[in-house]
Amino acid sequence: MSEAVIELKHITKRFAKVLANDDVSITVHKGEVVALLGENGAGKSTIMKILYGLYHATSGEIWIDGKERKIASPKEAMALGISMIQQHFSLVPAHTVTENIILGNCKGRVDIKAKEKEIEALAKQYGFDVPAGEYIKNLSVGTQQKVEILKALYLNARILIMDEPTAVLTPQEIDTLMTFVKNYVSKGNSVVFITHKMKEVMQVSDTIVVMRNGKICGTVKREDTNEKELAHMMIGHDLETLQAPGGDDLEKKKKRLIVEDLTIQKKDSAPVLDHINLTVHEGEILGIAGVSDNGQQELCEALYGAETPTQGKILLDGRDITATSVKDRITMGMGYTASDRYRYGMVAEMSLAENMLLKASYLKNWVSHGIINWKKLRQYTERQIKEYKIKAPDCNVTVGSLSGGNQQKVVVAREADMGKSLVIFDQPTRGLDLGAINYVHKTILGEKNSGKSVILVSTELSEIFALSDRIAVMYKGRIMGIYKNGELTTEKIGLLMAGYQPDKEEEA
Amino acid sequence: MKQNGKIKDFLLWTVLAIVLGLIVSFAFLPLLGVDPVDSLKIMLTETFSDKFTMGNILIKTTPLILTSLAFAFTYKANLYNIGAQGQFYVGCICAVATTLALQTKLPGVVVLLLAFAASILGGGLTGLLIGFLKAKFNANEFLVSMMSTYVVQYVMQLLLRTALQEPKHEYLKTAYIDNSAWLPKIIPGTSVSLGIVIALAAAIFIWFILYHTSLGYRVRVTGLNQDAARMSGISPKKMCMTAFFISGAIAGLAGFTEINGMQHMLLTGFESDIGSYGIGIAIMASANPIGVIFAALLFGTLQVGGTALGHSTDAPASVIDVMLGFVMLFVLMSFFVRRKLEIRKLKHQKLQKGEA
Amino acid sequence: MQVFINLITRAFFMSTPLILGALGEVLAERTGMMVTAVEGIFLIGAWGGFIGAYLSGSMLAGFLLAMICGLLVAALYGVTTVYMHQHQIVMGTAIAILITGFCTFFYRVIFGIQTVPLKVTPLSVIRIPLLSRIPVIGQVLFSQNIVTYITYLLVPIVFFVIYRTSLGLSMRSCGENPEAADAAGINVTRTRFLAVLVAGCMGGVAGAYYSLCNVGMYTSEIIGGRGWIAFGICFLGNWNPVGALIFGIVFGISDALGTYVKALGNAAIPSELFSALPYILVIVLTVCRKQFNVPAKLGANYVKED
Amino acid sequence: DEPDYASMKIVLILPGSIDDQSWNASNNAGAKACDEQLGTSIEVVESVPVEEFESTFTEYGEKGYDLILSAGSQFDEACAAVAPQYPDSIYTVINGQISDTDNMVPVFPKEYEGSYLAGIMAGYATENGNFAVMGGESNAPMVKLMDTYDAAAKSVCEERGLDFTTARSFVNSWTDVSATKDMAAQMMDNGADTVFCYSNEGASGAVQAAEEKVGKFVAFAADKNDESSCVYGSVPMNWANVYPWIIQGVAKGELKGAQEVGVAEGVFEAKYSDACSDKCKAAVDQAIKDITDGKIDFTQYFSEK
Ligand SMILES: Nc1ncnc2c1ncn2[C@@H]1O[C@H](COP(=O)(O)OP(=O)(O)OP(=O)(O)O)[C@@H](O)[C@H]1O
Ligand SMILES: Nc1ncnc2c1ncn2[C@@H]1O[C@H](COP(=O)(O)OP(=O)(O)OP(=O)(O)O)[C@@H](O)[C@H]1O
Ligand SMILES: [Mg+2]
Ligand SMILES: [Mg+2]
Repeated sequence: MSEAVIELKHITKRFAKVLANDDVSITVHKGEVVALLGENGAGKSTIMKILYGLYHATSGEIWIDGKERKIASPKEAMALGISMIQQHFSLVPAHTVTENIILGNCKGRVDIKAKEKEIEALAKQYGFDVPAGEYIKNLSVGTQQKVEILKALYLNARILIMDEPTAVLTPQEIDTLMTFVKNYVSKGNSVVFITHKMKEVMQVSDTIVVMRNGKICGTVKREDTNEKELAHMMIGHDLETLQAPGGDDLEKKKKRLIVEDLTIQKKDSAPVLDHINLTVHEGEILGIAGVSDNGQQELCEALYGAETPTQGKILLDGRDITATSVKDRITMGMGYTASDRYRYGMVAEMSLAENMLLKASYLKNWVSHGIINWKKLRQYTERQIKEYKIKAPDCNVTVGSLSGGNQQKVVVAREADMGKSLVIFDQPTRGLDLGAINYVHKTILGEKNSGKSVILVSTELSEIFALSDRIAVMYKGRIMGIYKNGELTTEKIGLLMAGYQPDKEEEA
Repeated sequence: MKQNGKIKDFLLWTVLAIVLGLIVSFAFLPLLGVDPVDSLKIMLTETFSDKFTMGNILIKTTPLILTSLAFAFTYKANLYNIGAQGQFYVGCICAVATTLALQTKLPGVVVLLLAFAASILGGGLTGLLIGFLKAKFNANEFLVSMMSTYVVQYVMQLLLRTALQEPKHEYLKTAYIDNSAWLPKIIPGTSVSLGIVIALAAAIFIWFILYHTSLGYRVRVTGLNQDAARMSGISPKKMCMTAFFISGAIAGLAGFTEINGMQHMLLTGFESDIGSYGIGIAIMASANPIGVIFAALLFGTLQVGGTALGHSTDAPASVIDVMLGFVMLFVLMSFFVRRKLEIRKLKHQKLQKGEA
Repeated sequence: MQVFINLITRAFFMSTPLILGALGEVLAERTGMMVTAVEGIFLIGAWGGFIGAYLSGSMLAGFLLAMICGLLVAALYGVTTVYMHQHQIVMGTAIAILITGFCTFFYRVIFGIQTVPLKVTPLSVIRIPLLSRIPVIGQVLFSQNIVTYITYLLVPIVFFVIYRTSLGLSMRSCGENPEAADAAGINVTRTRFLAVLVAGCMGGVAGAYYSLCNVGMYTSEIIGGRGWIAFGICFLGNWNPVGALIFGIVFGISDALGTYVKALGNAAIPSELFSALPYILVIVLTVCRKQFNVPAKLGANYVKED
Repeated sequence: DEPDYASMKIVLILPGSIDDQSWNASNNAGAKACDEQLGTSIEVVESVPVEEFESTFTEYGEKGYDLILSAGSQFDEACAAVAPQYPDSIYTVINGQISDTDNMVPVFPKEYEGSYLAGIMAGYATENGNFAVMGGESNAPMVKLMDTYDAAAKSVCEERGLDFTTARSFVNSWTDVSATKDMAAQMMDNGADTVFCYSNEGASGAVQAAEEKVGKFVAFAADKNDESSCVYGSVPMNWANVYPWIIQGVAKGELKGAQEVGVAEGVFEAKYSDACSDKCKAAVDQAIKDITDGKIDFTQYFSEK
């Protein structure tokens, strides 16, 4: 093996309330991809932030190129050739691509035009298609991710830390990224790659480090392991296998939700929803596949009453609800987990119990005559904590203090309960670890089996295939077709997601 | 148990900060030839020697509770109503106008009730206007509420020169209101009126609204996360206006307790600092409506103490502001120090547990 | 005509401290720090400026002391907000109360009880050769005092710093996304603190403008809410130095117009409403202006738990 | 046999700061004059906010003070509310008028007499007959004193053959020097060459404007002759002449009921600058004599009767 560029030795990191890293030692060699694996809150981000100088270790040593170094700030890390792509984008939305990339790495007067040229050249060199003068807020998440990478490359980093870089990318974008990583290390650089996705780990890494509860619980070579073993190492037990969706006869079931000709088109722009027609039966999961930003969120919000359609009708149990508000739809028994749970689904500074009340503040569940029955609400919350195995000391801690996975569980628990007739799940497992994903999937199937209708929006094809009764594919605000699960091959769905209509093409 | 320790800690640090603030302010007194130790003694004896002066503490506290509740309520909704001063003035105007117009025509109790309602409504509508501008035009409420105070102040001057001026039309003030429309005094030997009870009730009322009603809950949700509120069927705009209305109403109520309970007329320059004091008080109490009562009491005591100091020694009147300023500064700093120490203690505990 | 020219000249004269204060505010707010201590900074600037100039007999010393006083108050504000994470609006209030008392107290400590106002000769006007002879414009723009010229010079400088230098980029990032700035190796707390200090210096000089350029004396009410107007101008100017310039002038003009109307002495015109004009104007303009590019993290302290 | 002034407990309550160079300062000077002339030791309480008037009156009533002085009409009603409860203390409101009970001895200065003198000075000061008359805020006594000022200035102008023009404005603040200066400057831009401004700290701003605009200033309530060469003359309120009179009267039990004081009692004095012409001085001196003799009917000048 080539020489070690990074050696983290016995790093311990204590936050006020948590022991995030407990005697963690990791070695990264030249030209190597180290995958860092572990469930939510295992301490992956923390250990890497220490390496990058964002946090400071409580104890332990960092050795770079065989010399002990103190890294007090990201500036010093950069000087050592270390660069990090944060788990949550650390771009300034109000600035341009170029401004973001040169941030912190330019001196004195800035000739923005010259810098833009420089950035464009750099992007071309790596085959990235990034508009250097565009504002970040106008870019898709995939492009933003590329900007993050360019930012690291701009510094001539030789050690690149990527914290869940694929969480928001499309399959194609992921492939591009993988190719990039392989190219990059082949030039003698090193990469630390944090992810929850086994497939990527097996695809790109040389060494795999698995963390649990702040400790390292295994370091293995890729060749010597498999996905199942890794999963076991990560969560400490095997995953339950889920019962595959049955070929229920939908014709016999009642139609719960009927969407007719639903369109949202702002003046002078392309429609975000383009004449959508679909039906969801009771006890059915309708999967909606598609590359992100193809109108899925607008569809969910239109169904939930948060967006006003410009045309079309929505019928719930035969009743026209097109003109009703979010409040009314909650009352009618709709549940909705938005894809951005942090923004739309919870109030981080409020307690678990208070978050359980979020959608029910106008309902009678825990409120009578405008007065909240805290006792009843707390009891309910404690029950939910138990039932969903939410990792929280009690119902009075703030949701913000939970790990991402547990936050998602809180939202899922609430919405599954709120949605008495229809639950809309938008990206319910984004960023979750395997155990949590498994749990959420079980919940979704459970809801379906209790007779509820479910709409499941996901960019993960495996998730769609694993849960849906029928699959609709969305492209540019249109439904490309609705198919029974099993009718679609991965190739065909891929084409549909890219806007091709394979059948029609054949006819033509 | 743990909660108790926290409260004890909080009290300890706050008292320490107050003492430190007083020491620093008194340290300046020798510059004007005033003996700080003597003046401290005088201040304490003068403040707590007789019932009347102690009553003054409650009188000072009354409007401070209300204006600080006004700030605290919107603060909980992540909104900033720093126009409590203006809303207070509107409350004053409404209370005094109602009282003067009706005092000869209706029985005292009825006049009081109407003045009460008018002050709440006046202050509330002023607040509502700010909330409306924010909701409808996305105007920065901090800026608008700040400016509204100045505007109200001049409008009040105009009214005091014209429509509301005392019958002799000599000075910028209203006539004295009739005895029948005064809030009854509740502690003999002092001038303490029912106003303090109203203020205490308002604090409890606000606490109840915030933490025990769905309305208060929705206000808090909106303050913390507007998007989540919208996705939960809560209209952020409506909540913003509601919060501002309630906040303004509470500040307006202070106008009622001050006019009908204490001053019995309205004049220019009346209680010109209670708005900004209210902000400080609210924060010292972490915007907790019940805590506000105690913080206001502290401010009231310092004000009365400072006044006694100014009256009985050669210390200038400006020493009150110096004192309040330093006390606020040190209390706010103590929040930081306390938190720092708490975190360090937690880490330390963990460390020992880890090693054990 | 001469009345009109005088009016505009005075408008420009009176807009100087507002623009200067607003420029400082723009710099600080771009990094995410609202300097809500602005009123206190103005006041102590007026106070320090007068004391310095009176005791030393030199205007320069006055302005220097004003700057130092502004700097110190800004430092107090910066330490408590940037480093101690206290709420910006609240801290501003506390400091305003403290400074009000402090200035009055120490004015008496230094000068004792005076029955005749202590005065210095206000800073004189510098007529710029040639330019000041241009009709109208010459009097309005080129017959002002040195502070006004410096202020106008500062507008393009601040603009350049904010939009054309790496420093400006770092500052703006601190106001938009401090986490990202931090990750990019920028010391967010230091950047914010320094910006507040600069705002303090500029605010101090702006305050001294009232005591040294306008009336040549100090009274405790000399600022009387004008710091907040500068604060509002920063908002209305969309956190842009040029915007601050434009709205500074707008306020100078509205102030001069208000004074003009009141000076007519027509009893039928309620003069109070014209006294309230600047404040009404801020409200109306805030309401009319829909699109604000407010720095995303304006007013939010950056707390990194480590 | 003189009363024992040294043992009298006296307090003077002021609404503003004693270094305001105007109303509060001149009243403070009155108290100091008593201390010197009579050997009293008057406590001075400054900057009492309006909401504390009643409690302050009560405080000193409780403490058994012999004489509780306060300076400002705004104290009138608060005093009326408290004084009856403490019949052993004498309450004197300078600028007050209410005297419901025996122990209330308000002393009202006839400011319109003083401003009449100022008006004569202004008449001689002006070169174009155009006057700027400013006040801190608009109230009835203010309007009256402006009326007599205008009347005096007008008659001098007529005598000198000048066209008389006057404008009157209110700053809406007693303390804002900047705003007062701006206003004065604007009024001078509008044509006035002689400024009168009754305000506290604000007045100095008007002086500044008069100086910069090369006009004249006639000071009222405070002696500003040394402040600037543009000050043509001053009519200060000299409480040092009145306070001892009040205290003596109270101590001897001679002073009863509402009092009015004016030029005759020496509250208003004329202070001439070097620029004052002899003609002006003579005219003012004559007016002082006429007023003292009661020859001038001021009510004829009041715009609001
Ligand atoms: N800034 C912080 N302050 C306090 N505690 C923190 C902080 N950051 C992380 N932690 C704690 O450290 C633990 C490890 O967090 P970390 O972010 O490293 O997890 P992770 O392995 O990256 O999880 P994920 O897979 O969800 O990204 C968490 O349980 C959390 O409680
Ligand atoms: N500033 C902070 N203060 C306290 N705790 C924090 C802070 N930032 C993060 N944490 C803690 O870090 C933990 C993990 O945070 P993080 O944002 O990495 O979520 P996550 O577990 O990685 O979820 P996800 O995978 O969905 O991103 C949480 O338990 C949270 O309490
Ligand atoms: Mg992480
Ligand atoms: Mg995470």
